[in-house]
Amino acid sequence: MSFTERIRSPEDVRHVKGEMPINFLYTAGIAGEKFLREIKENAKILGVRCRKCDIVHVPPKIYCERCFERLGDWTELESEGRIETFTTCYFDADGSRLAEPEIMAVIRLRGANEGIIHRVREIRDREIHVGIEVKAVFREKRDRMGSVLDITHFEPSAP
Amino acid sequence: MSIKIKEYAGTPLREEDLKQGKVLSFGYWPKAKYSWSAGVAIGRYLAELRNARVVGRQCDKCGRTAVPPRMFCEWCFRPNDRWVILKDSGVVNTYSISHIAADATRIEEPLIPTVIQIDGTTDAGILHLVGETDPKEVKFGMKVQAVWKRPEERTGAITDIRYFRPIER
Amino acid sequence: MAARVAVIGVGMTQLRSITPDLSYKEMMFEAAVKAYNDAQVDPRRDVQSFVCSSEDFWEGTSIFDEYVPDQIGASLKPVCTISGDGLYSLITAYMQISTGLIDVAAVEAHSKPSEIVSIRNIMSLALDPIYVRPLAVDPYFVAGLEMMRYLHESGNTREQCAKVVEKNRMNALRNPYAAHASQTTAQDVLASEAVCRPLGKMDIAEPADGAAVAVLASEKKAKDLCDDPVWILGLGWCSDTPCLEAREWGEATYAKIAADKAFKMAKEVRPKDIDVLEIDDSFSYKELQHLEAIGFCKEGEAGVLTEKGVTAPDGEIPVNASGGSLGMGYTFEMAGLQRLCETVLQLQNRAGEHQVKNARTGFIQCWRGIPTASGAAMILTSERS
Amino acid sequence: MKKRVAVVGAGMTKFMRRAQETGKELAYEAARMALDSCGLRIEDIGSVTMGSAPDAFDGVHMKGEYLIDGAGAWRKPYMRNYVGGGTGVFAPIHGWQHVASGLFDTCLVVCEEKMSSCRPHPQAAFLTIFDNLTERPLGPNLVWIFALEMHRYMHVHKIPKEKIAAVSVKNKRNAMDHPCAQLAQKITVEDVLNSEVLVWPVQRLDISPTSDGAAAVVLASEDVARKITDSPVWIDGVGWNLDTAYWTNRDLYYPQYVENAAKMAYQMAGIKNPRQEIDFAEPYDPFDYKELHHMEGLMLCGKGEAPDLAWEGVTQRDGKLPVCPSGGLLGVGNPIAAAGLMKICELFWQLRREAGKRQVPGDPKTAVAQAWGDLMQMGTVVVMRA
Repeated sequence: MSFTERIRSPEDVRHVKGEMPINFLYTAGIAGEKFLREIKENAKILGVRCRKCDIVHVPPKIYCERCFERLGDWTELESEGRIETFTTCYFDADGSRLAEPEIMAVIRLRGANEGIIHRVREIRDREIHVGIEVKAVFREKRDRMGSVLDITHFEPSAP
Repeated sequence: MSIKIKEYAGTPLREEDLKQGKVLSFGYWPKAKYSWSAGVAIGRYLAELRNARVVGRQCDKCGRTAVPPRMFCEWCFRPNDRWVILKDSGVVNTYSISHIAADATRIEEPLIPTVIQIDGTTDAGILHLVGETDPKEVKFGMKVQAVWKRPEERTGAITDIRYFRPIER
Repeated sequence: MAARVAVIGVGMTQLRSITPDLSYKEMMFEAAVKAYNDAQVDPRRDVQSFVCSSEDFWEGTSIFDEYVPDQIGASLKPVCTISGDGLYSLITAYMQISTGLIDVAAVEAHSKPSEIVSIRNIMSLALDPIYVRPLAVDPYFVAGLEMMRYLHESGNTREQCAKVVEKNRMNALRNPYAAHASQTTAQDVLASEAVCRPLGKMDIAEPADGAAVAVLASEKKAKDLCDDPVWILGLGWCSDTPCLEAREWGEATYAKIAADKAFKMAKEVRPKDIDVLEIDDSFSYKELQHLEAIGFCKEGEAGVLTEKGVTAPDGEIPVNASGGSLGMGYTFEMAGLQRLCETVLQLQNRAGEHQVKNARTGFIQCWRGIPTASGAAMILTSERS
Repeated sequence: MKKRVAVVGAGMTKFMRRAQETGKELAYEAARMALDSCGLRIEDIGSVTMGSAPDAFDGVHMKGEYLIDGAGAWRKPYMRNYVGGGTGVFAPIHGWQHVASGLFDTCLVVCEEKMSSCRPHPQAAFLTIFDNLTERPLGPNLVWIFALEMHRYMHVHKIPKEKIAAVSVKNKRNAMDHPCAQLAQKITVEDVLNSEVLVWPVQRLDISPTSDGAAAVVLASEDVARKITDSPVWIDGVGWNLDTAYWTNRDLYYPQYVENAAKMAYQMAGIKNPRQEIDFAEPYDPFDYKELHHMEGLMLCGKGEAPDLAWEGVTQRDGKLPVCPSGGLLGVGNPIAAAGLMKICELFWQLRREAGKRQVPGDPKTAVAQAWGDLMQMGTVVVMRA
């Protein structure tokens, strides 16, 4: 084949373990800072409106990805919305089996044109379907860090 | 247009802004783990280091001996032809004196990273360290020889050579 | 468009679930030797530009483009890397030749996921670090969300998705390059372990190791060097939003736009003129979703077509006769170039046991995998009489 | 060539040690400014190419995909090109390929880097650029390879350190006129020679900083460019070249790959005698000696002659051959890919005589920008004309 000498014994196969030994510290950015601070301080979810495209982006951005105009028209959204799509996950990010499966969903908040990604709890697997209404459950103020995890999960809105 | 622009975007932060929480920040430790295959050429190279031997690969077309070895000659673009057992000595092609570690922190005892041209090759240098000498004494073209770990300490890695030491002044 | 561009040679290693005996350099060398031999070119003398494909975290090496030149004959030559699918690299080579600056170019892509110990963690590292990654969930959830919405909107079923797996794994039994051929039934797929419902384990294409190289040439050079050049008639590529929040989950808009551009560029070629398709099937539902997006059937029809055998190798629209990613193995950034190699063999009537009869014009499409909404498409033809 | 291609707009952010903006936001600011500078809307853009160096800086795998929306590539043809440190000058070459091929009338070229995300220090990411089996176990630092190259260069040509230090002094001073500069300062050769020794012969003031930042340019085909602006700046030559990965097998005293890339670009631009025909240059200067090394590779002087030119003031902004009038990476900052594209922006502004206080005197018509990357391996060269 392409070269003249190959490994012919499994004994001669050699592997070397290694890793990328780095870690990261991210900032939330200009829009993200304002968005997460509002969740932290007031348990409110902010979006930003693009008048040109007539859509409300959430999480907010300093620009509209569609028309690329700069945005600054911040708007407060309700913390309730519809499930756009969902999935039941059986593993964690390491590939280990979860004790209890976890439902992940895209939730389109009322007044927004985009859907935030979060967990859905307090619902049985067979009761969940596309289109049902859910609401955000926030952590207590003293526990909020300014993170998407300040929302612990979404759960079905009261009927 | 440079002269027409008054303000350029960008919000500089200080390390303290992050530490003191003036600006939100999010730490993350990725798990990025691998098990790399050494393959034919580097597999044999590492195995031979465990035997305290440096091996290269020779190309019959251009006559060049390559180390670290590869199964092809990149200049002729053909499979190269044979293993060559080389000496564990060479000359200093270029060197430096490092006061910092890989993560930019300062180290007490300076290291001497060096490109060592292995004896018996024309252009084949490897990256390693020079030791057992005052950094001030290192010279271009100086002859050096490998100082090996003890056999039971060797694992089949480039670090089986602890460093190279000067063999003449 | 004035001068055309052709593929004049391809080379691919056999795909395998592991390749412990070879380094990535040695695998790339093997693919390169095959491709240059196929094209009858000497890379040191004839090839003027090399375009490689890689993403650092798949390799475990930053600035991986450092390590590509030697084993493909590219040292001290114009070489660049595209952080993307091999098909993107092929398009870059196409553009280089179209400028008139380059006559012969080589394109490389490879895949060695067997070396990645923490593959889900690496996949997670591609998620938005502020809005998504903190949720710390299996990164395949992105495919689960998409599959759920796609089935909801299109009316296609899980059973039909499972049928795709059955077809492609069976197709692969006739492809000696394939790593994951098996006599799998749709029932086996439906019974496989749930990963991110509705996505089951066997809906996911298993990774494979391999390397591929293709040689491209300008019209004049192609005619000089090759008896049966495969001409690139049209191409397109597109990225939809990377933000999961802003995505239209049911639709593969990126594939639609890329295919539209490719057909527009190929002028008189229509979907009905296509004899073979190699389209992304890195998840079962993706083959159906992509087939609809690229305009070969209406939304919601791909499932039925699959059940009826229309997309089988002897059907009217043969899709992934090679076995695709589900049967051959998912090769990350090499996936598109793997499809290119397979299609070139088909169009040159060299595909052996899985040859589709009278294949003259082919369509290939790739997707960059989760969590992206990016992909490319290409139309190729042979003028062999 | 099918089509002549021009730069018609340019933009950049400040270069900063740490930016609050995300990588997407940095990319947006630069791209938005480039579009505004030539009065284009995003709908006028046919394709987008992104240049960005290792994912290990920003901390996002497949970061080209992550940056799509910030780069203005929503539902557009978009790719990420990547040749290590050479990326910033390769990105416009990739953009040139998009337009010169006839596939697109316009291409937006964006380069972004957010190095500050990498911890404990951006330097840590550089360990992972070394060969995983034969070099990484030795614990190499990025500065090692520069020190090894610099020392070899000094040894072969018998160059005294102070002549090299003159480059750092010049560039940091030039940067005082650059509004985006991160490390503009007035320093002396003695300051450089007395600065902390990191890896001999490399000292603190020989090095450019790590930075966050972005830059962008808009490219257009000839017919379209002439409609957009009266003063397009033409990309008349492009070249790129990659040497072997076995860097320890080479004599590091001379960048042959830069010479090869330069020859390719000069041939395309019809330049026979670069010393006569190039009015000013922006070679890649992540370290002071690199500027000299690259001037030689670009054939702007003979091998080993560049240090004397720096020492004698020939490369000052008002000298016979101005080099890095922007302030370069040493002065403006080094967000890897964005730093390379900053040099293209500088050529654009200088050749349009819009560089303000940085404007090189006379009537510059032809200039060259160059970047370098990988393991002392990659040369990328662009020749531009007014």
